[in-house]
Amino acid sequence: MALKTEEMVLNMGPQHPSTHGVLRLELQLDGEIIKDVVPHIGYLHRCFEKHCEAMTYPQVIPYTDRMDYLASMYNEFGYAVAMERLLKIEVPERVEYIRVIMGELQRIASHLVAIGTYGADIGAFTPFLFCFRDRERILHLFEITCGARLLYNYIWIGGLSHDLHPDFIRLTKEFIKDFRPNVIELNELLSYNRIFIERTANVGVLPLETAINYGVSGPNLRASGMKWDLRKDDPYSVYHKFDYDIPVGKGDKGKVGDCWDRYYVRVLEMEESLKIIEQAIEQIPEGDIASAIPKRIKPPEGQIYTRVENPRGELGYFIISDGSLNPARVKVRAPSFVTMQVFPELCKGFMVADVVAILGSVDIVLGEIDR
Amino acid sequence: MRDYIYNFWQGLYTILVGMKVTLRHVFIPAVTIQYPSVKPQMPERERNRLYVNMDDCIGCDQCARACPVNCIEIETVKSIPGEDLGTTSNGKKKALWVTTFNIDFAKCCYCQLCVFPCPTECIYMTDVYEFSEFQRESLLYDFVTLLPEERIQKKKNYEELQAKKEAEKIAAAKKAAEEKAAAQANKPAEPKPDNKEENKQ
Amino acid sequence: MMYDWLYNLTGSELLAMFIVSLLPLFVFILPFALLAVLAERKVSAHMQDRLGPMRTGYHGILQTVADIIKLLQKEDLVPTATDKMLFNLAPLLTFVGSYAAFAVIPFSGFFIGTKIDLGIIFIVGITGLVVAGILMAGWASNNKYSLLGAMRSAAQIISYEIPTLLIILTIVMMTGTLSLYDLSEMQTAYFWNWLILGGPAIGIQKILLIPLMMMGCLIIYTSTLAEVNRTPFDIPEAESELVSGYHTEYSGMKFAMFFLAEYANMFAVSAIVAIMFFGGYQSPFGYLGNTLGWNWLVPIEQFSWFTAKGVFFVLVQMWLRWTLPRFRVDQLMAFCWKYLIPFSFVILLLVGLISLM
Amino acid sequence: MKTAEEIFNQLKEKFGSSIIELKLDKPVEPYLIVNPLEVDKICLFLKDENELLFDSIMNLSGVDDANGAKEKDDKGLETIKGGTLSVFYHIESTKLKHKLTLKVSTDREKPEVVTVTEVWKGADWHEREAYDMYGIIFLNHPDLRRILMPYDWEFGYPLRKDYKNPEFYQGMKVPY
Repeated sequence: MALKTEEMVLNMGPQHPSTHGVLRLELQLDGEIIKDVVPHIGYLHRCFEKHCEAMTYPQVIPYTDRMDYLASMYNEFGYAVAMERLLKIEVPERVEYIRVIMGELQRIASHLVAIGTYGADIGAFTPFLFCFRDRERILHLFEITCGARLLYNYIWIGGLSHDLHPDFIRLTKEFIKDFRPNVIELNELLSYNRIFIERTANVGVLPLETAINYGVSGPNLRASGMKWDLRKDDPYSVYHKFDYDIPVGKGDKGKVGDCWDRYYVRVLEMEESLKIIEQAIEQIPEGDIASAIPKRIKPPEGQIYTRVENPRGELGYFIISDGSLNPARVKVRAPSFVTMQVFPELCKGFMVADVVAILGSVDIVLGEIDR
Repeated sequence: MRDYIYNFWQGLYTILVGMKVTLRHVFIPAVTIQYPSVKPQMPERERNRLYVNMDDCIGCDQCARACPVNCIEIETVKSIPGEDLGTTSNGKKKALWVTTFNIDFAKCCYCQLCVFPCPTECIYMTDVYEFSEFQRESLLYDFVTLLPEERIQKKKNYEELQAKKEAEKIAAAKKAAEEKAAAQANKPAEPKPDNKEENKQ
Repeated sequence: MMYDWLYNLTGSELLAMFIVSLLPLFVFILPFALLAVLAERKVSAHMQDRLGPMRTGYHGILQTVADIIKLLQKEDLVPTATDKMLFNLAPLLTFVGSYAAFAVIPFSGFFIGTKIDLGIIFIVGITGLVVAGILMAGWASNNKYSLLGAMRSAAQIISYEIPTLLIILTIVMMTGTLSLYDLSEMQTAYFWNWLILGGPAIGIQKILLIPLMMMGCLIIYTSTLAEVNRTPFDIPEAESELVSGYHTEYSGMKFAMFFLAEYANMFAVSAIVAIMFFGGYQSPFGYLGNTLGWNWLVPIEQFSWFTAKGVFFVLVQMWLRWTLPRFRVDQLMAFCWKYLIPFSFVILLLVGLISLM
Repeated sequence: MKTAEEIFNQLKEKFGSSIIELKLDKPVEPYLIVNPLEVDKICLFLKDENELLFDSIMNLSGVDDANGAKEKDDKGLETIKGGTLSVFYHIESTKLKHKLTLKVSTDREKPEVVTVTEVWKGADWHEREAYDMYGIIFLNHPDLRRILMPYDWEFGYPLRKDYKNPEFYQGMKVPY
């Protein structure tokens, strides 16, 4: 007589310590093995797109910060690039360089959060605090320049709100000098730790075809073995002036595209961003940062879709203007929204403890999913 | 068999390496500060609470228009010609009484968009960040320097002025109408010359 | 020993036994638990470049007192849908299970609860009670997460008893005694007589035994670590998945019971490792008391040496906790059955051969 | 690497009537207007054709063109009758590195578009969001239900220009 085991439905979230925000995962469990995952989102929906239709173009920037609150500098960067292409404004060289430096610093800060919380999800609590200690120095750099630590409203359409702080360059050099040994130390503590590898290798494997079909982008796509980075494949700003390479998942601890690859691609990417910042600091030209900011922004009727390489993936802005002061429609293609779509695909057949590991490795932010 | 031993050895080795790292951190001084006794040092471009220097404010409503969350509420009253409202720090003559200037800090998102358009730079951000309250209403700051009675008084003066102007206008209109009527009455007597003079007056 | 001395002093057997059984609790366990909670927070803080509690007393000394008072005045709520009797019994069982082990641990030559000959077997049997307590807590709180947590911890503790027993078997085979008191007495006079360095064996046997003994100490340390649900094996109360496992529904004094039981168990486990491999209360370099001739000083020295070793091992446990990530349940089982148990069998075999030589 | 005109002509031969026109005048990018009920066949062709290889969908967004007649009923509630709701598809080919924008407009009263989830799995949640925000029904979509708003939100579709917030939702006051 076959033993009748009925499936147990386990609700993870929305108040769960490891769901990186307000997300409810409905797990159909057969014992410990996961049959299916149904994500429920919308708890953090603040109708960003409805707000934009009531704001003038410059007033939208504080709203873009609040979407992906861990990488708000890059959200503004994406919006500014989209608007400048729509208005066909030429931005002075110095502004482009400062934006690249700020963008790459924000990428390191966002990756530090991703790596830190991933360690904490797997159970190692110390790397979490090391990552946040280093991130604190980046936030201090942002604070002395534009006054805010998390939501900056710093990159405007056509320029910047403040120029660099006098000792910004010195402090950034110090940060880079101190940060490199910390990354090596973090690797010793977490990346090569046998238990960490045991928990993450061959878990949540994302094959390349499904990744492309779902439109996954950013570190998650690169971990699956595809060399696709918008800074090189769909260039914007002055990224073409620097030489840096794109780390790709090689599957040296397990299959290509497993959790360990997604984690390790982010660690390598931090090193690449450091290289970009160093070169940008050397070549930064002088110049005025607010010369190209138009007094009143009234773009011609039309629509544009631009995308930038946000730390979490491809952040796309689709802006439709009807010739008035307010945008007719601003649609944001959020990378975490697309990654969350592929998440059930990754979890099938793994255990409850792995759901936490996979969720940590895809590094989603709920502000961006729910907008 | 070979990778069995390798796994065991690699596990042991990486655990010892990890422990070496944490042990070294025991002797590295802590980076945290004890907040209430040691206050963090704020950079000078810090963006926390707004402050409005009222005697420079000319009531131009630029900041209220720039604010994305509409948390600044301004009402102004025109001054009576005789009154002297003083001049702003950079010498501009003030013409409006600002009777209400509220900023609702519960709604403010500290984005600093209001600071840039202000012509007299009277609104700027200070580095005060400890201003939490128990009720949400008490976060509604009123910056006007006039006493409540003075505000009502200013409004009343302005209404009286309006009323007076109204009265004069009506009187003038009535007077003009009477003259015209009078002009018509004696027009049939001498048609041409009078009209021109009247028009001139 | 202590019991006879008290018996002569008070004249009544009952009173002496009562004092001897209460002594470890009030003199040692409670102060140790208070200190261990504070030490855990300070050690973890300094390992992570922060300062830990600094506000209560100088450098946070009174932090645990504050915790205890907080837990005391907290409402001790019992959720309605729980199985009341089991719910209340569970914390008692876990506490009794971990505290009873102290009856046979020889703190020093003079003070030992009861000098029974089956010391080790008694300890292993009593810590089995803790499993029953955890299962009861998991089942009684009638909540999916606690049930999962209890199931996991029961499987974990039972499967990690086997390597512990195997290593205890090798020690017993080598030394021929089960009583902890005799075991400590045997490893007397200077540290090269400690069991980790081959113990009372001589010559070539000692040399051959050293690597095996070190491996055995490593295995028993990791497996007792799993029995206490600490560090890489703390899956039952894995915050990230099971929201602190079986004691999710507990609050107030019951939670304090679980907390106290965990720390008492931690010391019991490190005491066992210290006794079996590091010479219990024997001092590595002989006694000051003997050289100076004050015989009453020797037990005090022995007591201090014993606590020093115990506290050192507890610190190592804390050190491990803040370095390593957590195992998954099936990896934990695989580690135990595929790595620890085969190794302990090999050691049992080799030690047997060597001691026959 | 093919430009929008070449793709337009190629599609025109293949599908004839269902490709309506190619808009070049509007600033920045040209886009292709397509018949809403033929979208999935066109997209399947775009994906499998070996010179086109559009293998990933970047973005799918619903838009309220608000070009209908504006009527004001008695309480001053402004509703738009007639006009169109449209859906923009931004697709790209990672192998041949070219991009294309498709536009599909449907009637506002009965907005129906065929789903493209079979072609690109990535479009699934985007379509659910377009339905949730605009009420565009995607025919034979695997599970078309609201995604961001509460599942039982029956006060209309929030991102439409004539959307009014309800006073109470399940006893809770909605406007702040």
